[in-house]
Amino acid sequence: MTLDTVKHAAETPDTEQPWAELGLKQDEYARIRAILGRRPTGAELAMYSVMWSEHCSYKSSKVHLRQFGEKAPENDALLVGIGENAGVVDVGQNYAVTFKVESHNHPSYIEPYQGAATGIGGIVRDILAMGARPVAVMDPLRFGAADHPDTKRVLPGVVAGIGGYGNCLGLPNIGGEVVFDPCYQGNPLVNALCVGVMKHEDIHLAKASGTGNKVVLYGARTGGDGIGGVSVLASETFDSTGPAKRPAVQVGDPFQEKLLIECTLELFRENLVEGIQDLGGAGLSCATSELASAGSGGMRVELDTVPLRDATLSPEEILMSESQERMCAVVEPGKVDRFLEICEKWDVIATVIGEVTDGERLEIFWHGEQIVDVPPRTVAHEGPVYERPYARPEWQDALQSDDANRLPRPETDEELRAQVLKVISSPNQASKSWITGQYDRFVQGNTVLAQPEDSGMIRIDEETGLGVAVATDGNGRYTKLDPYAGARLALAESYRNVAATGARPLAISNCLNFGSPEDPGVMWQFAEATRGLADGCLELGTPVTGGNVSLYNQTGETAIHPTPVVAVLGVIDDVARRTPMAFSEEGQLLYLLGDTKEELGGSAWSQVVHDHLGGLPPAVDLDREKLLGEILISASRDGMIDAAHDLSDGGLVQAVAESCLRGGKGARLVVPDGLDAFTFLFSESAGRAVVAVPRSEELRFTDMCGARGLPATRIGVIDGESLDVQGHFGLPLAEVREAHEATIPALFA
Amino acid sequence: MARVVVDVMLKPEILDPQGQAVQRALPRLGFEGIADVRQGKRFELEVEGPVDDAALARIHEMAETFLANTVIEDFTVRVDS
Amino acid sequence: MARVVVDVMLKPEILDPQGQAVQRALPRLGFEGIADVRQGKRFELEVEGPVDDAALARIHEMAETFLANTVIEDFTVRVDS
Amino acid sequence: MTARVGVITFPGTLDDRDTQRAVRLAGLEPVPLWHRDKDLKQVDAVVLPGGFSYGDYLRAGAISRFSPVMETVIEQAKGGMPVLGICNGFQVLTETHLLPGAMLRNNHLHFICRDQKLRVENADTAWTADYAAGQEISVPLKNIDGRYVADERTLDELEAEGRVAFRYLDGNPNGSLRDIAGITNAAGNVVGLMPHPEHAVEPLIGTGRTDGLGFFTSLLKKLVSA
Ligand SMILES: Nc1ncnc2c1ncn2[C@@H]1O[C@H](COP(=O)(O)OP(=O)(O)O)[C@@H](O)[C@H]1O
Ligand SMILES: [Mg+2]
Repeated sequence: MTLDTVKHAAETPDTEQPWAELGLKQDEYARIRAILGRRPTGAELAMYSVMWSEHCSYKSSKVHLRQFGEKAPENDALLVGIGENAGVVDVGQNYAVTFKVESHNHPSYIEPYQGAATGIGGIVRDILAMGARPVAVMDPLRFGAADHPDTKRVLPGVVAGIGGYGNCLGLPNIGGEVVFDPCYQGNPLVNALCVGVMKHEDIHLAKASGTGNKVVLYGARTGGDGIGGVSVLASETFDSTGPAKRPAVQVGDPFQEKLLIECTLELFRENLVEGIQDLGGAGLSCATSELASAGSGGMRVELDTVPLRDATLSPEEILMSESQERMCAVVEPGKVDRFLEICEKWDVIATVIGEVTDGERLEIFWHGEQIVDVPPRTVAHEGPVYERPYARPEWQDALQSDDANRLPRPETDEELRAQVLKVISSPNQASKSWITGQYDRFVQGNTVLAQPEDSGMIRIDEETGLGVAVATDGNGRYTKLDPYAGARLALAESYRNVAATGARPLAISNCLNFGSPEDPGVMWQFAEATRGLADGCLELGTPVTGGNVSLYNQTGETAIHPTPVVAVLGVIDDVARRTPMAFSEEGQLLYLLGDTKEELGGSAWSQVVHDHLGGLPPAVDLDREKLLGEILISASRDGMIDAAHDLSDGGLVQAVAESCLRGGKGARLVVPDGLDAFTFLFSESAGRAVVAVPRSEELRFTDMCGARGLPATRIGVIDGESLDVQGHFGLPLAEVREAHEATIPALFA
Repeated sequence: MARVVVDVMLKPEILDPQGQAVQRALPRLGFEGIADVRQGKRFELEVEGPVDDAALARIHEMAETFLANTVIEDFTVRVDS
Repeated sequence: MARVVVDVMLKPEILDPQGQAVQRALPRLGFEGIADVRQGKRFELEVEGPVDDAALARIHEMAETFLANTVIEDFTVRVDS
Repeated sequence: MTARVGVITFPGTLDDRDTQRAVRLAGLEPVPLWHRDKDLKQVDAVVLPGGFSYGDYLRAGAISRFSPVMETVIEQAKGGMPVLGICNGFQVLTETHLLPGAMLRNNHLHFICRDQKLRVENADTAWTADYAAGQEISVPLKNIDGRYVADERTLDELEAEGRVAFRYLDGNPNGSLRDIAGITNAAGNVVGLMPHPEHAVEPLIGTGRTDGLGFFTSLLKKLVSA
C-alpha cells in the first residue's frame, strides 16, 4: 500500500480512519481535522491519539491539578515547578534536588516483573533528563488481599522486578510502602519514586531551541514494544501481511539504562546538551512534540534514520514505540562529534535523527516523503480538557455514619494483649523486611537511613553532611471515608515522617491513583482529594513540584479505594544530626507528642479485628503537624532526643513495638491519666510521634514543648526485654518479633 | 525414566538483553560471523511412568501455565532421545 | 541463515535450586509424576555462512571458553534442524 | 609518597565511586581505571568493585573477564600485585581462574541485602593483615549470585592451605559451600569476597559500622612497608 503522506492525506479527505480504535472520541478527531485543515495522516493520527490519551494529556485531571499551581505557597526553594519532567528544589550549598513519583500499575498486573522493572526505569530517566544524577528510589506498592492466590503471583514478581532493575542500576532503595486490600485485587498499584541531585547550573530542560541544532536519539534500538492499539492503524494503512503481533509488554534492560545514566551525565559535564527529554510513554511522538513545543522553533525529523530492532516496523509504530532506555537530546552542530564520541565510549548507540528549524511546525519524513506536518503545541500541550461531571456518591453518608468508634472493644487485658499481637502481625502492619531485603540499600555509599526508618535519608555532600530525606504515604481507607481529609492525612503523615528523622520538609510530589474518571463518584473523590492536597500544601508551605495521575484503576464497576500517594522531600544540614527510630538506650524516657483522641475510623485495628471500614478518618490539624515538625527538627538539631517514630496506622502500640524491635530493647509503658488503655494503644489520631529522651535532656525538652504549646506526655521508659503496659499486660520482645516478622515470609517466601 | 525437554525462549519481537550482551561480546573475543544470539531457558524433566500422549499433554499444559510466561515467551516440548 | 543451538546445563553434582524450586511447585499446581527438574540455558546462534566442521569447531570453542563455565556447567552444541 | 590503588570501571560497575572513597578514607590514592585500557597507570594494587558488569547477563563476571584491562590485571596479579575482587569483582576473578571455584544463584533465588557477620580466617593476605585471625566483622552483603561452589578436592585444598579467607557466621545467606564468603590465592595477593567492605567505612552511613576499612589499611601497611 502507499505511504500515507501529508500530500496523500490532503488529496484523500474521505479516507476512513480508525480513530475510534485508537481511543479518540469523535469530537477529538474532528478537532484534529480542524487544526490541520485536512484529515491527519496515519502517522499524525497515531501521534495525536497517544498524546491525547488520558495518560499523556491529563484531560480529565487537568482542571483539578491546576490548583497545585494556583494555591502554591510562596517558596523560594522551588527552582523548576510543575510541567517539566520533574520539579527541582533548592536545598542549599548550590545543590538542587529533583524527585518525582510515577505509576506503572496496569503493566505490573499483566507482567509483574517487567511492569515493575520498567516502572523504575521510566522514573529514573525523568530524573536524569533534568540534569541530575539519580541517587535513590522508593516504591509505594498496593496489592490485593495478602492471602489471595493472585497476590502470590503479583507481589513476588513486582518485588523482584523493582529489585532486579534498581539493584542493577546501582540506586539504593530507601523506602516505600506495601499495603494489602482486596480493593486492589485486579488493580495493584506500583508507584515508583526517584530522587536526583545536581548543582544549580546543571539543571536541564526539555526544549528544542536554536535553529540548526541537531536532534540526537540515543540509547536502545527501537522495537515494537508497547505499541498496542497502534498496530490497528499500521494494519489499516500498511500492508497487512507485516508481523501482526506487537507486544504490549515492554522488557527492561537495566544494563543499558545504567550506561545511559553514566553516558548522559558525562554529556552534561562536557556541556554538550541544549535540551533533553527522556522517552517514556508515547515514545518518539512525545519526545519530539514536547521538545519542539517547549522550544522556540520547529523541528524536522528523518524517521527512517531511527535505529531499529525490528526492520518491519511501520513509521506509525516507530513513532509510538515505547521501547525503554532511550533519550533524545538537542545538540549544537559543532558539538555533535564529541557527543557521539562519548556515546561510543559507553557503548551507547546514538543517531542524529533531525534538527531544529526556524519554522513553527513539527515535520517528520520517511525516506524523503513527509508524513507529519503539525503545530507541536497542539500535540503536546494543547490537548483536550474535560470538565467531567462529579457527584458525591450516595453511599458516602452511610459509610461515614457506620462509626468505627462503636465497634466492640476488648473487654479483658487478655483480649487486649491478643489484639495487639493480631494487629502487629497482620499483613499490613507486619515487617516488610522480607521484601526490602531484596533491594540494595547501601550502594553509592551515601545511605544514612533506609526502610524501616520513617524516611529514607541520603547524604549529598560528604564535606558538609548536607542530606535529603524522603517519605511517601497514602491511606486508601482514610481517603475512601473522606477524600478531602484522606489526601490531607497522606500529606500530614508523609510530612511527619520526614520531620521525625530531623529533616525540614520542603516540597511535595504525588501520584494520584483512582478509578474511572467517567464515574462521577470517582471524579468527586478525585476532585476532593486534589482540593485537600492543594489546600494542605498551601497551609504547610510546601509546594507541589510534580507528580502523576493514574486513572481507570478499576475492575468492572468497582474502583480501588481512592489512593493519593504523597511524597515529601526534606533537607537536613548535617546528616550526623539525623534521628533514627530505634530505642537503643535503656533508661531513656519515652514521650508521646500530640493529643490522643478516640479515633478509630479506617484504623488498622478496625480492619484487622473487625474487618470494618466506616466512620470518619482521624481529624487533621496541619498547624499542629507543623508545630510537631518544628519540635522534632529542633530536638534533633540540638541533640535532645535519641529516637523518634511517628504514629500512624496501628497507633501507638505499633510504633513502640517497631522502635523496640529496631533497637532490640523493651519498653515499659504507663497509660496516661484520662485515657483508657485501648484508646492509648490503638487510636490513630494524627499529629503524633513518640520520642526517646535521654534523662539529661528531659527538662530542656519538656520546657521546649511547653513553651511552644505542644502536648508532651511521659508514657514510659526504655527497659528490659519485653513490651509492658503496666497494669495490663507484658509481651516478651521475642514474641513481638515473631509476630511482626514471620507473617510476610510465611505468605510469600 | 524418560526425559522431556521444555525449551522456553523470549518471543522474537521481545527485547532480549541477555542475548544481545552475548552477541556484542563475541567479536571482542574474536568470534565473528554470528548474526544474532537469543538466550532462553531449558528445563529437563525426568518423568515417572510412560511418556504417552496424555503425559505430554500435561507437560504442555505445565509449560504453558507455569514454565513459560506466554505474555513474553514461547516454548516447545519434546522427548529427549 | 543456519541456527546453531548451544545448551548449557549445570553439572549433575551441582545443586540447582532453580530446578528444585520448579519441581517443588509442581505438585501444588496439580502436576504429579515429575521426579526431577533441572534448569539450564539455551542459546540460539544465527550463523552467517556455512555451518561446516570449522564453524562448529569455533562454536564449540566459544561455548567452552565463554557461553559455559566448565567449572560448573556442561554444554552441547548442535545444528538446529 | 602514598600508594596508588586502581579501581576498575566495567560497563555496569556500580561500586566504583564508593570503592574510591573507601580507598581515600584509608589514606591511599584512588586511580580510576577503564575497562578498555590495558594500561594500569602504574598503580600499586587494583580493586575490582561490585556491580552488575554487562548486566551479569551471561553469568556474573563472564563478559568483563575478557576486557582489555583484565589482560594486564591477570598478568600483574600473577606477578604478585595485590588484587581485591568485591562481589562482582570476585565473580570476575573466578571467571578468570585467578581464584578457583564459581559463583551461582543464591539457593533461595532472591537478591539479598543485609548486614552480614563474617569471620576473618586468614589474616596474612595483602588485604587482611590489619585483622586478627578469627576476628569477627560485620559488613553489608548484597547480591543474587553469591553462592560459592567448587568441587570437593578444591575445597579441601583451600581449607588445607588456609585459603578460605572469610566465612559466613550466624547463618549462611546463600548456600555457599562450607560457608565460604571469600578466598585468597596461594600467594595471598589476590583476594575475592562477596560481602562489601567498601560499604562499611564510615559511621552514620549504611550499617554505621567501619569494619571494612581494615581491607584498605591492610593494603596501605603492606605497600608502605614494602
Ligand atoms: N498529580 C500530579 N500533581 C502534580 N503534577 C502532576 C501530577 N500529575 C502530573 N503532574 C505533572 O504534569 C506533568 C506531565 O506529567 P507526565 O506527562 O507524567 O510527565 P512525564 O511524561 O515527564 O512523566 C509533569 O510535570 C508532572 O509532574
Ligand atoms: Mg518525562
